[in-house]
Order: sequence, then C-alpha cells, then structure tokens
Amino acid sequence: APASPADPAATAAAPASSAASVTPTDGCADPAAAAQPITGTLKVGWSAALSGPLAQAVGAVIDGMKSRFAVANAAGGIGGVKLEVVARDDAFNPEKAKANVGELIQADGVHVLSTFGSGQLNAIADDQNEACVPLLFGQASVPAYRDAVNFPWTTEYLPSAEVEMAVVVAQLKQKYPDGVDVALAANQTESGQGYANGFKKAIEGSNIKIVKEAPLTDPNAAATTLKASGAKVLVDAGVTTDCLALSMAVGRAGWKPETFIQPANCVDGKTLYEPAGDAADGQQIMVWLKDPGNPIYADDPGVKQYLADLEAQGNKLPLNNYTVNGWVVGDLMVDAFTKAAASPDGLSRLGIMNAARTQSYHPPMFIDGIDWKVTPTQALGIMAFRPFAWSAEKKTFEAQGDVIDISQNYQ
Amino acid sequence: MTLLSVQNLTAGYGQARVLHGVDLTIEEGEAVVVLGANGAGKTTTMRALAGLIGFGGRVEFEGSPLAGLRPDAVVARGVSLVPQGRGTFPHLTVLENLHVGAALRRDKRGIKEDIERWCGVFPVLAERTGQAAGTLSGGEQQMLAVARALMSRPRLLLCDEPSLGLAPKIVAELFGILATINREQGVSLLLVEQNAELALALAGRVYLLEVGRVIASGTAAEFREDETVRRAYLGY
Amino acid sequence: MTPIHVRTGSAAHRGLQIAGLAAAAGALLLGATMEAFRVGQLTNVMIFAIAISGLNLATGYTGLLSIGHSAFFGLGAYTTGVMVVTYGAAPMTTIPLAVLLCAVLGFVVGLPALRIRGLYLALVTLAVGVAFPEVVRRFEDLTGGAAGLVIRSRQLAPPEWTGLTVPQRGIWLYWVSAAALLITLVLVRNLTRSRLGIAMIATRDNEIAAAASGVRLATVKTTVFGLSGAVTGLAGSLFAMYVGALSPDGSFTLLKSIELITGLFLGGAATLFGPVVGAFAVVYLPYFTADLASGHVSGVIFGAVLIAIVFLMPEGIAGVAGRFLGRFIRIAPHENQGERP
Amino acid sequence: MQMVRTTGTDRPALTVTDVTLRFGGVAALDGVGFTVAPGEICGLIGPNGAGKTTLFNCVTRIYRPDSGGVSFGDTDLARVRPHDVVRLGIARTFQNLALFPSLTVLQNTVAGAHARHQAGFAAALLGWPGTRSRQRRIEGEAMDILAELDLTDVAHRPAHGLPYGTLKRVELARALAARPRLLLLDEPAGGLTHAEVRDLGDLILRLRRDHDLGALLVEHHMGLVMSISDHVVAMEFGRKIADGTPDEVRAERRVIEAYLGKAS
Amino acid sequence: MDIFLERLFDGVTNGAVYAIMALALVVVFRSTGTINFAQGEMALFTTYLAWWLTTVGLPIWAGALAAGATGFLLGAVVERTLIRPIRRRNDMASLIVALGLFTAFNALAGLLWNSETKPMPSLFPAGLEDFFPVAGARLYWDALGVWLVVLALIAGVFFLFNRTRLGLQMRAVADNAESAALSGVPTGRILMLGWGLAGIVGSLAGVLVTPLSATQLSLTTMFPILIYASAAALFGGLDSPVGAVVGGLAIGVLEALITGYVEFIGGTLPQTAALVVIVLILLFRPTGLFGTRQLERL
Ligand SMILES: Nc1ncnc2c1ncn2[C@@H]1O[C@H](COP(=O)(O)OP(=O)(O)OP(=O)(O)O)[C@@H](O)[C@H]1O
Ligand SMILES: Nc1ncnc2c1ncn2[C@@H]1O[C@H](COP(=O)(O)OP(=O)(O)OP(=O)(O)O)[C@@H](O)[C@H]1O
Ligand SMILES: CC(C)C[C@H](N)C(=O)O
Ligand SMILES: [Mg+2]
Ligand SMILES: [Mg+2]
Repeated sequence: APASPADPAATAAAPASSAASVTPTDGCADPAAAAQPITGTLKVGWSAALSGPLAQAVGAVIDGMKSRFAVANAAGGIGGVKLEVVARDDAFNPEKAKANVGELIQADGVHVLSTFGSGQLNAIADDQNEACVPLLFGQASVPAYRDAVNFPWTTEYLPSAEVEMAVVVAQLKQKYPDGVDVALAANQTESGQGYANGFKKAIEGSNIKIVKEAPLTDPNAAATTLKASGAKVLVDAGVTTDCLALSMAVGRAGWKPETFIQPANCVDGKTLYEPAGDAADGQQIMVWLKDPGNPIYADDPGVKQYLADLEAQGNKLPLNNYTVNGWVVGDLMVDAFTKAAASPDGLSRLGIMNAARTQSYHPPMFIDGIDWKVTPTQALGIMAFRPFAWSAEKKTFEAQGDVIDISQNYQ
Repeated sequence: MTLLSVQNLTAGYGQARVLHGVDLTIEEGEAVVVLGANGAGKTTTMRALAGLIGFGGRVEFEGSPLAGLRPDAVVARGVSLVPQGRGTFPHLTVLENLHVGAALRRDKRGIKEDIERWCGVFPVLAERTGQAAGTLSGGEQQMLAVARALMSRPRLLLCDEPSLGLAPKIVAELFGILATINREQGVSLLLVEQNAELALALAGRVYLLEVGRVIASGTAAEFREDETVRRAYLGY
Repeated sequence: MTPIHVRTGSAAHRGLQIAGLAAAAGALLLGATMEAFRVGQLTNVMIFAIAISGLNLATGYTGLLSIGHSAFFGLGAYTTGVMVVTYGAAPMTTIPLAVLLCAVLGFVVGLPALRIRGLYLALVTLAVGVAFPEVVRRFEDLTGGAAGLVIRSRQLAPPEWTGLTVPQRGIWLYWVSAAALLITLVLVRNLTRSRLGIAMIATRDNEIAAAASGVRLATVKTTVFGLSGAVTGLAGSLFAMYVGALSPDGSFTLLKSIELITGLFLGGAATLFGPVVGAFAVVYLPYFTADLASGHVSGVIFGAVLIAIVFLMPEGIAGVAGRFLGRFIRIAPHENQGERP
Repeated sequence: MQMVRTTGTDRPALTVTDVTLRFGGVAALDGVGFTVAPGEICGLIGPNGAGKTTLFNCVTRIYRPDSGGVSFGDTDLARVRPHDVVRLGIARTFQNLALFPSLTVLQNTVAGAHARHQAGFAAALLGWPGTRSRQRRIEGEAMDILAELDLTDVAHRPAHGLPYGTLKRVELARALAARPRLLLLDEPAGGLTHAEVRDLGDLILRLRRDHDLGALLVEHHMGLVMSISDHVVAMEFGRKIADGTPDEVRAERRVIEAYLGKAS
Repeated sequence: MDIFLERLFDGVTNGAVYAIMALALVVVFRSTGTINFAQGEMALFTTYLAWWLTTVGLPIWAGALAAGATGFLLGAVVERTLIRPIRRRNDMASLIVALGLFTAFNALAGLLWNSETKPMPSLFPAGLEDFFPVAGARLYWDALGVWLVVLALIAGVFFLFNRTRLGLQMRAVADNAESAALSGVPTGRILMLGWGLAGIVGSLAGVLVTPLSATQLSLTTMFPILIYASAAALFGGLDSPVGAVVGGLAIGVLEALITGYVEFIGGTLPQTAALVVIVLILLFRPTGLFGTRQLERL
C-alpha cells in the first residue's frame, strides 16, 4: 500500500541510535529544547474527539487518565513536577487534529501528546516528530508508527492488529489442528482493514482457509452472504458497533457459527453483547485489561486499588472499559516519566522518549501474565492476550484458558 | 353607511415609501375605481388593505380597524382581494383552487352551490375542473382568480386589474359579472383598472392616484368630462 | 453622514482598489509572521476560500446547487496524494493534473444538467458526494483505501530554490495558497464581470428567458460545473499538501460539502469576497465555539451561531460588511456604462 | 461552436404551416398556418386559451409541434435549438414577465445581446483587453436602447421591485438588444394606461422603421392591434378563424362572436 | 431462493426505513415548499427521548408516543420561530438554518444523553425466534412491523393531502402562500401543522429504525438515513408520498441486491451503485418518478 512509510531511502538516512540516547534529536527543530528539564508542571496534550459519536468513549479515556494523574500528583508528582492534561476537540477529524497539535505545542506548550484514532495520528505524526514532542501511547493501531526509526518520537498503545490476529490464529490452530474454513467480515475503515490484513498474514502457511470475505458496510447482507459459505468460524474484523450489528445480523440469519471471534476493541459487554441477547452467546474475544466489573477479579489487588483510587477521585464511570484504558495509559505515562526523571537525560522530552522507548512494565490493571514491553527495536507493547467468551446467561465474559503470549515471535 | 374608510394610508417596501397618505371611502354597496399611471401605488394600496403589507394611517372596515390583521383575518372580516398577476395555485386543480377559496367556510352545501354558480358564470372553468391551474392560459387563470376570491362570499371585493390579459369579450363579460355581483348581491367593489372605459361604466365614483397620493376624486361622470383624464385614461 | 461617491474607473476608484490590495498584502505579510499553527490556520482558511469560490461559480452564480463538491475537493487531494506518494512527483507539479481531472469530473457531473434541473440535479451531485469515499476505498491499490494515504513531510519539502527546509513547509504552503487564492479571485472576477457572468446569473434567474436570449444552457452549465470542479480541485490539491494525511472518511464526506455550502452562504453567495469571508467563518467559528465550551456544548453553540448569523445578516457576512462600507463610500457606475455584478 | 447568422439585408418571412400541438386531451394548436411577411406587423388575436402563447412557444422552440412546421426564411425552425432561435433574428417578450430579477435593467438588456457575440470562457476568465472593450461596447449599445425606451433612469436598478409596466419595457429592451429581424410581443400593453398604450404603439412603429424589423403582436388591446397592424390573424381553439387586414378581421362574424363580443 | 428472499426482505426493510423518513421530508415539502435537512437530527433527538423514557421504566410504546408528541412540538416551534421569519428571504437561508439545527440537535442529544451507543428496544417482538418462515427465509415480525407502518403512513399521508381540507390547505400554502392567505387560509397555523406532522412521522421513523439499525441508537444513526431518504424523496418527485415510498424501497432493495449479487462493485460500493441507478432513471424521467410535471407556463 502506498501509505507504507517503510521507504528504504529514509531508513538509510536516519541515524543509528547514538550511544547516549536511543532517540535521535538531530531531526528536531530545536534539539536543545528537547533536552531541557521540565519543571513545575508537565503538560500532556490531547487532540481527541470530545464531540460527536465517540465523545463518550474519549471522555472516559481522558478522565481515566486524569484520575491516574491526580493520584500521582497527590503522591508528590514526578519528583515535585505536577501532571496536567490539556485536551482539544478534533471531532474525529484529521485536519482538526493537525491544527490542534500545532496549537498544543506552540501555544499551550505541552511536553507530551496523545491522541485517539489512526487518521488523527497520521495527520499529526510528522509535525510532532519534527517538533520532538513525544506522542505517547497513541490510541491507534496503524503499523507505521511502531517504526522507531522513522517515527522516533511516537509510540502506540493499542495492540497491533497483527499481533492480535496472530494470537487468534494460534488459538484456532489449537482448536482445529486439521484446519478450518473461515468467513471474514471486514469493516471498511483503516482499523477493520488492519485486522483483515493481520488475519490473512497470520494464516499464511497454515491450513486455515478464508472461504468468504464480506464487507461490513451492510451487516445484514454480510451475514447472509457469509452464512451461505458454510464456514465454521466467523472472524469479525470490525470496529466497536460493528460487533453488535454483526452478531444481531448473524443471529437473525439463523446462523450459529461454531466459533465467532470478535476484535479486542469490542470488549464492552454492556453495550455490545447484552443487547444482542442469545445471539452473542459464546463469542470470543482477546483481552489484555482486567475488567473491574468481572467477578473473577473481585479479589485482585490491582483492581481493588484501582476502584479505591477512582472512587477517591470521584470518577463516575469506574467500570467502563475506556476508563480503565485511560487509567492504564496514565499509569504507563507515570511509569515512563518516573523512569525518565531517574535517567541521565532527566525529566525532559528526550528523557521521557528514551524511557518510553525502553519501557518494560506491568501495569496492575493488565491481566497477569501480560506486560508492556518496548525496546529500541520493537515497539509493540502488548504481545499477549487472554481469550474470553461472552456468556449471554451471566451477562459477563468468562475466561477461555490461559494467556497466549507470542512475544517470542518479536524478539 | 360607510363600509371602508381609509385615512392617510402610508406604506412601502423596506426603506422605500410608496404611499404618502391615501384617503378614500367606500359606501355600502358602492363600486369604486382607482385609476393611476404605472407605479402610482395602486397595487400597494390594495395589498395594504388586504393585510399583505404593514401600513400606517387609519383603515376601518364596518367601523372597526383593519390595522394589524393578517390576510386571513381580513378575509374573515369580509374583504377579499384578487391580486394583480396570478393569484392561483398552479399545482392544484381548478376545483381545488375553488375549494381553497372557501377555506373559511364550513357550509358544505353552500360551497358546492357556489362552485356550481361560478362555473356557470365562467363556463371555461367548468370544462377544466380537473386541470392543474398552472396549465391554464393567462386569461383562464384570471377568471379562476376572480372566482376563487368570490368563493369566500366577501362583502367587499378588491380587484387589482382584473381585465389584465383578458380577451375583450371576456372583459366585457367579467365586468358584467362584477356589476351583477355588485348590484344584485350587494358586494361592494374597489377596482384598480386600466381599462378606464369599462371601469367608469361600472363604477359610481373614481379616485385618481399619482405618486402615492390621491390627486383627484369624483363621480364617474365628472371624470369622463375631464380633459386630462380623458387623454390619459380613455384615449379620446 | 453622507457617503463619499466614487465612480468606477475614476482616479479615486483606482486609488481605492490599490489601497485595498495594499491592505490585503499587508495582512498576508502580518499573517506570515505569526506562530506556525496560526500560519497553518490561515493557510486552511485560504484553501477553504478557494474551494468555496469554486462552489460559488456553480451554486452562487449559476444556481446549480451542489452537495457533491466534497468529491472535487477529494479528487484534487487524492490526485496530488497519489502522484506524490506513489510516483514521487514534486507536490507543485501535481496541481495541473489535479485541476484537470476535477474539471473533467465537473464536466461529467454537469452533463445530466442538460436534462435534469433544480433539486433533481442536486441529487446527482449527492450521488457523486456519496460515491467518492466509497470509490476511494474500493480502489485500494491506488488510493491506500480505507487505511488512508499519508504524504510524509519530506515529500512535501519546498522546492530547493526557495531555500526553505522541510519544517518550513508551512510558510511555503501559506504563500502558495495565497497566490492560488489571488489567481482564483482574479479569474472569478473576470468571468463574472464578463457577459458570461451575466449569462450564468441569467441561467440561474430564469432558464427559459436565458435560452430565448441565446444563452446555451447546456454549454454554460457543463462548463461552469467543470470550472467549479477545477477550482475546488485546486483547493483539494493544496489541502493534501496542508494536511498530509488523506482518509476517505476523514475530510471528503458529505460533511465537507455541507461545510462548503455553509461557508458560501454565511459569507455571501454570488459575491467575489463572500467565499473568503465564509472560509474564515467555517474555520474560526467552530474554533471559537470550542473555546467557549467543550464537547457537545460547543456543537449546540455552533448551531445557534449559524442560525443567528442567518437572522442577523441576511445577505451573508460579506453583504453586511459591504453595506457597512457603503455608509462611507459608494461606488457608482461610470456614466454610460454598466454597474457590474 | 456553430453560429447561425442572418446578414443585415435579408429579411426572411415567418411561415407557420399546419402546426398542431396537444397537451393531453387539449389541442392547444390545431392545424394553424399563416405567414408574417418581412417587415410586417402582424396582429395575433383570439380568446383566452386560443393558443397564441403556445404558438410563440413553438416558434421559439420551447415546445416542439406534434406536426406541421415553422420556418423563418429558408430555415426550418424544427431543426434549430432553442438558444439558436434568437441567433436567426427572432426575439421575444413574455406574457408574464420572464426577466432576471437579480440583474440590473442594463444587465438584463446586455443579456439580450448574448447571441450576437462569440462566447469564450477562456477569454472571459483571463479578462483580455479585447474582451473588456467589447464588453463596454455592448453596454454602450444597451444604454442606447434603454434611452430609446426611456429606461435610462432605472438602468442601474435591479429588475426586482420595479413597476409592472416598467418591467414590460425592460423585456422589450432585452429583445431589441438581440437586433432581431422579427419581434414576438406577447401582450406588451398589459397593465398600461391608455396614454401609455398609445405611446407603445408609436414606439413599435418607430422601432420597425429604425431597426428594420417585423413584429408578431399578441394583444387583447384592440385599439393597439387594429391601429398598428398591417395584417391580423385571429385564432380560436387552436385554429385560425380569420386572416386579413384589420378591418376585414374586425368585421368577421366569427371573430366578433368568439372574441370581440357584441359590445365591440 | 431463501438467500434471495432474505436479501429481498432486508432490502425492503431498509427501504421502508428510508421511505418513512422520506415521507417526513415530503410532508414538509408539500406543506411548506422547503426541504428540512434537520429532519433526521430532530428525529434522532426524539428517539433519544423515547429511549430515555424506557430506561426510567416506561414501555417503548409510551416512549414512542412521547417522541411523536415532542416531534410535533419541535417541528411546530422550529417552523414558527426559525423558519417562518426567513422563509421568504430565499431557499438558502432556510437551508443554513436547517444545517444549524442539524448540528445543534445532534450535539444536544449528545449533551443530554452522551454519545455512547444505546440499545434500543423494539415496538414489535424482536427476539431471535420471532419470525415466520417464508420459503426457507425468515421474515421477522419487527421487519414486517416496519413494512406495515410504511403502508399505514403512506395511506395516511395520501388521505391527508388528497381527501382532507387541511391537506388541501397545506398544498395551497406550499404552492402560493400569498394567495392562500388571501383566500382566508391561516397560513401560519398551516405551516406549523405541516412541520409538526412531519415531526411526528420523523420521530416514528426514528423509533422504528433504531432497533433494526446496525448502529442502534447513536449520534450517527440518522445521518445516512436522511441522505437516502432525501434521495428517495427526490426520486419520487418530492411532492409525491407514493413516489417517496417507491423511491425508498428502490434504494433499499437495489442496495441489498447489488451488495449480494454484484460482487465486483456490490461489496464495497453499494450506496454508489444504488444512487447511480437512481440517477440513470432520473435521466429518463427528469422530474422524478411520480412528481407532477413541472408546470411552466409563460
Ligand atoms: N416588492 C417591492 N419591492 C420594492 N419596491 C416595490 C415592490 N413592489 C412595488 N414596488 C415599488 O412601489 C411603487 C408602486 O408600485 P405599485 O405596484 O403599487 O404600482 P401600481 O400603481 O400598481 O403600478 P402598475 O400599474 O405597474 O401595477 C413602484 O415604484 C414600485 O417600484
Ligand atoms: N403546458 C401545458 N399543459 C397543458 N395545457 C396547456 C399547456 N400550455 C398550454 N396549455 C393549454 O393550451 C391552451 C392554449 O394556451 P395559450 O397559453 O397558448 O393561450 P393564449 O392564446 O395565449 O391565451 P391568453 O390570451 O389567455 O394568454 C390553453 O387551453 C391551455 O390550457
Ligand atoms: C478506538 C478506536 C476508534 C481507534 C481505532 N482502532 C483506530 O485506530 O482508529
Ligand atoms: Mg399594480
Ligand atoms: Mg397567452
């Protein structure tokens, strides 16, 4: 695809990591400023959809992060430096995101950025790399920004669709050692295509076969078409609301695939599975976060601490998956900032980026056995999942075996 | 008894004032004609009386003021206007046009009778009851407009150049009908008309409008004698 | 107070024109010295102004309502994007192709106008507007499909002779956009002051009478649609250079068309500078309402402001500004000569 | 771009042969035929709905006759596209005003001259000096026409909001700007006072003399029709019922019955 | 066969949804001569209201009634306060006001009820087993319910416009408001009623549509529906209820069948394909399928 940034010329031109630091500063407009220690407050700027259909989700993410920062600030901040969030609305529109980031950097003077959505990240990445303002844990899953050579100042939080699909295929191989026919429903946006391509790549060389692929543009039509293929497995390469629509459509078509796999972004049981009733029963999903509402974590110390902290902060949606998301991102940031402050680069943009590039951490809200791990040559972060399945009767997800870790594939 | 009395009527469009104080009266049962050159403000006067545009001055119909009433309220009081140009509903059929004209009436039988009556008076309408008004010829539409206005059974009928675009024979017939309506049914008439010959034959009294003011008034007979009026409006 | 009267073509009129140009040039120079993100905002405004000027030709002057101009904007942008990313073309060299392709598309969209009119024609443009993102997604190999097409900053480097570096591409694009806007305005002014401009308005006001006066409706409509598409496509091409990241669902949906229409009528349809004013409005109104309040509240305020402008400024902002200026200066037509539209 | 032009000297006749046109069940025109000789003023009269305007629409190609033909000189108008009719030298006014309300009176008139000049989008866009001076010349000519019709005062006012009678004259100005050989006038006297009608009659005669043109005049104002027409055609129900000199037609029994009424 | 039928049913159901919304547009156009681009978002707002009422314990039909009543009020108030003062100015002024309302109502719904997707209960039995088999395909009750509502609505709208005084007066006002006023028609009240009635139809569309919609109730549910409804209404000629319904069904069925059977384009270009077919039809019937022929007399 033309969007691929893996341009050999650019790779060759990019300098190898220097001895002192893994993050190059010679592309920066002002390299010295990047190494300037941050004092007083450390501002994290968000360009995200504060209005429109995604506003609720995005709002929960940002609030979760703010809660985490408040906890850190109450504990004295990062060596006395307080954390603050500045958010600007981009209404999920890339051109607004670009304008926002310019303003966040130049007018608001933020030290770290984050954003929500691949299109937004695409529009931002170059500017933010030139300005050498770290964009950490972007809520997107475009493969391009896992490339530390071309985008040294960017990391992504959401698990790579490729990794997720590799885990899905690993599980399918266990379940169907002799191979199986798969029907694939693909959302027609960047996220959906990422999943579809990840799945196709993961089944290469195996005897798992895609017998039919249908676009999710019209879920009913997709269900009818895919049902006719006679496949045993249905893989939904979809994004959030597709999951509900597809399960309802499949249910109404009178189809009960033996295995129905939903994407990790559809982890919200209450809005995406409950309304579908029985049709959603048994659908599988790959999970990396603890669900604070799930009884299996009732005694988990990480969850208990989380719930106590959120209550103390007056956060209204502690059980919301997006809140957990934002909290964890905040947690990862606090970890990176703390490590930076302790590093020779100190708490500077460069120090933070270096810390984020070499970060290895287990956020308490990550499922045990799943870690965040980034090295200068590998920026995937999440490389393991635990499969869960929806129980329509209990209205909750139930674990389906142990964590599947494929990090050895990405050494 | 005075049916309509207009004193110092002023009106205009936006900033531009068109009427600078028009005075006129119509007695019960009278037929009155307004003459005036192009752009004198005849249409503007009629539109003000019908409630289509705001105005200043005193206008009283049957002793109570018309100021501030909307057009439908004016119709309810018994004043009906046949506007200059096309006052029809082009996408509605002829029959529907007539029914709309009776919007304020509830007497189904009476409406039916009236429709039959006016179709009898304008036979061309009877032939075209199901045709969309917009496809009628110009003259046919003019007749429909008059019939439509009559459907509300007005006490005062305002007609803005009803003869415009009508064939001479139809004009003669129309004026005959107007005369009948006036004399036999007691509907008073206020007529703006360029066909002064016929208008003077019909009307008892005349007002002459120039640049938004009444510059002369009198009986039809007096006007026919007047040299300048004859030259400008009668053509002899 | 009584306004000063100035006749067109007189020395005073010339003087006024020169003063206006000088003021515009001064404003541009001032803009160029601002912070980079402000320069970016102004670039965005100028790009919008060009796009809306294109729409103005079809919708404002000729009365051909188009809800499909997002497609021209998108085609211009994607032409530049694909040429730069896939074929390694220099951004500026892609402009002629973008403009040409959009002119052709505009002409084709205009063809049904030979038979279909008014709101029915709007349906044709609607189809084009709906189709564009779908088509981009369909031809993934060329366009990058749903995943989008990203032009990297180094591919947008200013030409060498300028001596500007990659991070300075913002200011380069600012001046390129300013030049493009200037050229657009001059062309639109020439066109609308010519007898063809009169033919366009005649077509809008009364087709039958226009045809009876010898106006070839078919030629006028298809050509105007072509020109209109070309101008909006020019804006699209510049937009690709501005934003760098093209995605079919991001900037090229019907919502973009709605934004352009809003800009056109807020600014003032069928006026030369209306689109410029409208572009300021569509870029800065949401920006300021977002500052007033966050999230959905800003959406409510934006809607309310839009309605308020319609109520307070019936002829668009440019019209009101014109009337305000008219209190001080009146331009009267030269004797024995026409006042131009 | 194809241009159909007539030279200044040839003066073609308008020939209507056996034209029929139906709308649903109504035969608006039913085998009408007559000729308007070059330079002649021909009155066309008939009751409302007789088909006069429809005939105009057939000549200017807004409608296409179901059968029969209309020709102007040697040109068969059936083969001419609506916007080229005026290029042949036929210009018209409309019974119910078809002006361009947002244009000024001058611009309305300039629009009427559209057919007389080469259209060039490229030239217009670039604003070449030649284009501009031509533009000025056209405007100058239009101002002359406005002066002739006593419209100079309102030249720069938008057509919208002007009195009805004034607008009728603007239509005439627009038609004249095309420098026609034949003028089709659809009820030009509508809404005018007697004195104004008399002036209009004088004007039409003067125009014929100065501009060397003929006219087909639809009008219900008998005084006007009878005083200036060389020849009058009367219609009823889409058919021709009389054709001759004004006096002959006026005396025709069917015309009196159908149209004039006993009173006249 | 069963697959074909299932696709057909899906198409008819989607089409019926477009048709109801198109009817709302037609009611406004027929009674006031304007196109209300905010119709969809006004319906979205009242649907949120209906949803909210179900969350506080009311049955969905009560929510639907409340939505209808609110739709009526909203329509009437918007007409009276925002549209009427500027209606005469020009079409574009009302267009921009409608766009302003579009933004404002969408944001208001997001503000009051947040933007999270809401599962919407259905007016009809909507379980997985609530269908009856037709030649091997499943026809669900809730789909059938939508079909029946369309039939009832079109009958109602047709009756209103062609058989009642009110309908006649609405058409008169749309055709020539000034003459209608001069005939004694209370134009103001009629305009308000027209918008109010359209508000009811739109709200009904919203309540019926969302349980079947792929996106359930979210801030983006109505926009695409409005787009296809506009296309359907135009296709039918804007002033013809029957035309709007035929147009809506045509778009829905074309979309479903093209998606299902013409894989090369269908899979990814369903909407384009449906609209292109519509445009082609328009080329042969330039004033829509059922629209009254444009009346242009000179
Ligand atoms: N809608 C309008 N906007 C602005 N000015 C108008 C409008 N209508 C009429 N006028 C102006 O008001 C004046 C009087 O017009 P009015 O129509 O009342 O004249 P009239 O006596 O009826 O003439 P006519 O014989 O042409 O019908 C004219 O100068 C006209 O230009
Ligand atoms: N588009 C149309 N659809 C249906 N009928 C039409 C159409 N155009 C004209 N007619 C009918 O054709 C007949 C002739 O109409 P036309 O307008 O030519 O009459 P006219 O002689 O100009 O009358 P007037 O003197 O009243 O203007 C009328 O009966 C009219 O109803
Ligand atoms: C949370 C999601 C809407 C983000 C999506 N995965 C993206 O990359 O755009
Ligand atoms: Mg008048
Ligand atoms: Mg006629």
